[in-house]
Amino acid sequence: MKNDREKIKVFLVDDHTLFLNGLAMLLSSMPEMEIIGKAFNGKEFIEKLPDNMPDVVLMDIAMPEMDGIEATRRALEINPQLKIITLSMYDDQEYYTKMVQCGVNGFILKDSDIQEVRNAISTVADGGNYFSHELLRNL
Amino acid sequence: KEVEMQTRNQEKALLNAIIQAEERERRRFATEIHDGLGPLLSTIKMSISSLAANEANDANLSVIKNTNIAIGEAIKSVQEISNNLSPHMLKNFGVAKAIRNFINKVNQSKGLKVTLKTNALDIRFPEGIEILVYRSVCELINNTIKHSEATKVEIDFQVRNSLIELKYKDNGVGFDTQNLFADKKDSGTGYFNMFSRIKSLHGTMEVFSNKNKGVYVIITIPANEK
Amino acid sequence: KEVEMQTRNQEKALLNAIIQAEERERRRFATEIHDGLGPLLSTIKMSISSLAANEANDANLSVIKNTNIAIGEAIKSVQEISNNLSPHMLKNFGVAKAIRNFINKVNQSKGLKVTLKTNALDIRFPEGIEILVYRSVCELINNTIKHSEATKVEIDFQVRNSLIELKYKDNGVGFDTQNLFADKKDSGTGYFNMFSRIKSLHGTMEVFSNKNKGVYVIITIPANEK
Ligand SMILES: Nc1ncnc2c1ncn2[C@@H]1O[C@H](COP(=O)(O)OP(=O)(O)OP(=O)(O)O)[C@@H](O)[C@H]1O
Ligand SMILES: Nc1ncnc2c1ncn2[C@@H]1O[C@H](COP(=O)(O)OP(=O)(O)OP(=O)(O)O)[C@@H](O)[C@H]1O
Ligand SMILES: [K+]
Ligand SMILES: [Mg+2]
Ligand SMILES: [Mg+2]
Ligand SMILES: [Mg+2]
Repeated sequence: MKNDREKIKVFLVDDHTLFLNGLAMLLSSMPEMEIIGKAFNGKEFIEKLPDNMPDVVLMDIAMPEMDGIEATRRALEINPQLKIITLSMYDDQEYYTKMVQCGVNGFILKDSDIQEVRNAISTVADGGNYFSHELLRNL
Repeated sequence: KEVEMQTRNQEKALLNAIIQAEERERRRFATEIHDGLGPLLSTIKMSISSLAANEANDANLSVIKNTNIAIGEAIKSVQEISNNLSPHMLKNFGVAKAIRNFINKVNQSKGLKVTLKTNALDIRFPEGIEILVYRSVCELINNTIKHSEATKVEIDFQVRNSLIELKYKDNGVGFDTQNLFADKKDSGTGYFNMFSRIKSLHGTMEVFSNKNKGVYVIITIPANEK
Repeated sequence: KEVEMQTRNQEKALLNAIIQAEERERRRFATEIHDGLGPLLSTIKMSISSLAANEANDANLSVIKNTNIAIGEAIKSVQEISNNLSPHMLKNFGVAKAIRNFINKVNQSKGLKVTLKTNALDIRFPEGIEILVYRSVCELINNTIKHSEATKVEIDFQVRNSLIELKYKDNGVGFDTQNLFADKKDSGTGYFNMFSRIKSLHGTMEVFSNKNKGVYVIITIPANEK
C-alpha cells in the first residue's frame, strides 16, 4: 500500500451529477488516486481551486455558468503549473485544438475505458502529456 | 398593392420565425441527448471496463464483454442522433468549420471524395444563415450519396461583398431537372425544402444537371439577412 | 389580384409543407431513438442485472449497483426524449387519446389537476391538424406549469360541423395579454408559434387573461384543412 502522501490528488469538474459521482467512485477505489474536489461547473471550480490545489484536474467542456474552456484559462492564470486533462464527449479536431491552445496537458473522450482515464491521470501527474489514441486518429 | 406587399413580407417573417423556433427546439433536443444521455452512457462504459479488470468469473467476464460492445454502440448512436438533430459544431465553430467536419466524416466512410474550398473558415454569420447553408450542403451531399454514383464532389463556399456564394458539383449520373417539382407526391422533399428556405432568406438557387453530366448547383444568399 | 392570391396560397402551402417535412424528420429521429437505442439499453440492463446476481466481490457489487441506476435513468431519458420529439400515441391513436395520455402523466407528477372533456376520442384528423392541436395543448399546459401557480386546468375539446373548438382554462395568476407580442426579444416563442401555426391552417386563437384571473384560451380550426 502506498503512503497517503504519494497519492495523486484529483479534482473532477463536470455538470452531470451521475457521471461525476460514478467517476469519483471508480477512481477513488484505485490505491494511487485521491479525489480532493468536485465541481459541477467551471465557476464553482474556480471558486474552490485556491483552497484545494490538485495534482490533476479532469475537466468537462460543455457546462452551464462557465464552460471548460474559460475555466481552464482562469485556472491556469491562478496556477500556471496546474495540470489539466479535458474529458469530453466531443471528438472533433476543433475542440482539441482549442483546448491545447488553452494549455491542457491531455484530452480524453468520455467513452474511454476507465483504464485509459487512469493512464492519462498517471502520465500527466508524472509530467507527461496524454491524448487519446482515438482522438489522434481522427486528426 | 402596398398592403399586399406588406402581407407577403409578414408571411415571410412568419415562415422564418417558425423555422427558427423549430431549430431552437431541435437544438434543445440535441443538447438533452448529448449532454444528458451521453454522460449517463459514459458512466456505464467506464463502470463496465472497471468490472472487467476485477472480474475472475469467466461467465461474468463474457457478459461484461458483450455489454461493453453494446454500450459502445449506444454511445455512437447517441452522438450521431444528436449531431444530426443539431450539430454542436455549427453553434460553437460556425458553418464553414461545421461543413469541413461533416465532409471529413463522409470522406472517412464512403467511397466518395469531397473537397472544400472556402474563404469563410473564420467568419460567423447570423444563426439562420449558418443553419441554412449547413443544411443545404448536407442535403446536397446526401443526394449525391443516395442518387448519383459519383466519386467526387467539389464544394466552393466564398463570401464577397456581403454575399455568400456556394457552388456544389458532383460527377455522378445526374438527373433531369425538368422533373424536379413535376410530381410533388413522387419527388423528394429535399430540393423543395432547400428552395423554400433559401427563398425565405432572399437567396437564390440554380440547379444544372443532365443525364450522365453530374449535378452543378449554385446558391447565393445575402450574408447579413436575419 | 388573382395572381397575388395565388402567390399567397402558394406561400401558405409552402409553410405547411415545411412544417410537415419537419414533423416527418422529428418522427424519424424519435423512431431512431426509440427503436434503435431503446433495445440496446434494455440488453445492457439485463446483462447488468445478471452480473449482479453472480457477483461475489463487494467492490464490484457496488459498481454494478451504480451502473444499474445509470442504465435505468438512461432508459427513462430515451423514452422521454423520443416521446417529446414525436409522441407515438399521436400517430397510433390520434390526437384526443394522445392528449389524454399526456394529461395522465402530468396528473401523476405535478401538483396540478388537469381534466379533459371531449367528443373526439375516436375521431382521426389530417396529420397536420393532429400535430397542431396536440402541440398547442402541450404548450398551454407547459405554460400553466411554468408561469401560473394554478391548481386546476380544464380542457374542452369538441368537434362539430367540421370545426374543432378547443377551450383551455387554468386558475392561476394570469398575465397581461397586452404584453404578449409587445417585445419579441423578451417574450417567449410559445404563443408566437401557436399563433403562426394556427393561422397557417386557417384557424383562430383568442387569449383572455387578467392578473389573478387565470388564463382562458379558445382555439378553432377547420377540421378537414390539409
Ligand atoms: N446528385 C444527384 N445525382 C443524381 N440525381 C439526383 C441528385 N440529387 C437529386 N437527384 C434526383 O432528384 C430527385 C429529387 O431530390 P430530392 O433531394 O428533392 O429528393 P430525395 O433525395 O429523393 O428525397 P429526400 O431528399 O426527401 O430524402 C431525387 O429523387 C433524384 O432522383
Ligand atoms: N398560463 C399562464 N399563466 C400565467 N402567465 C402565463 C401563462 N401562459 C403564458 N404566460 C405569460 O406569457 C408569456 C408568454 O408565453 P410564451 O409561451 O409565449 O413564452 P414562454 O412560456 O415564456 O417561453 P417558451 O414558450 O418559448 O418556452 C410567459 O412568459 C408568461 O409570462
Ligand atoms: K483511493
Ligand atoms: Mg457537460
Ligand atoms: Mg434528397
Ligand atoms: Mg411557453
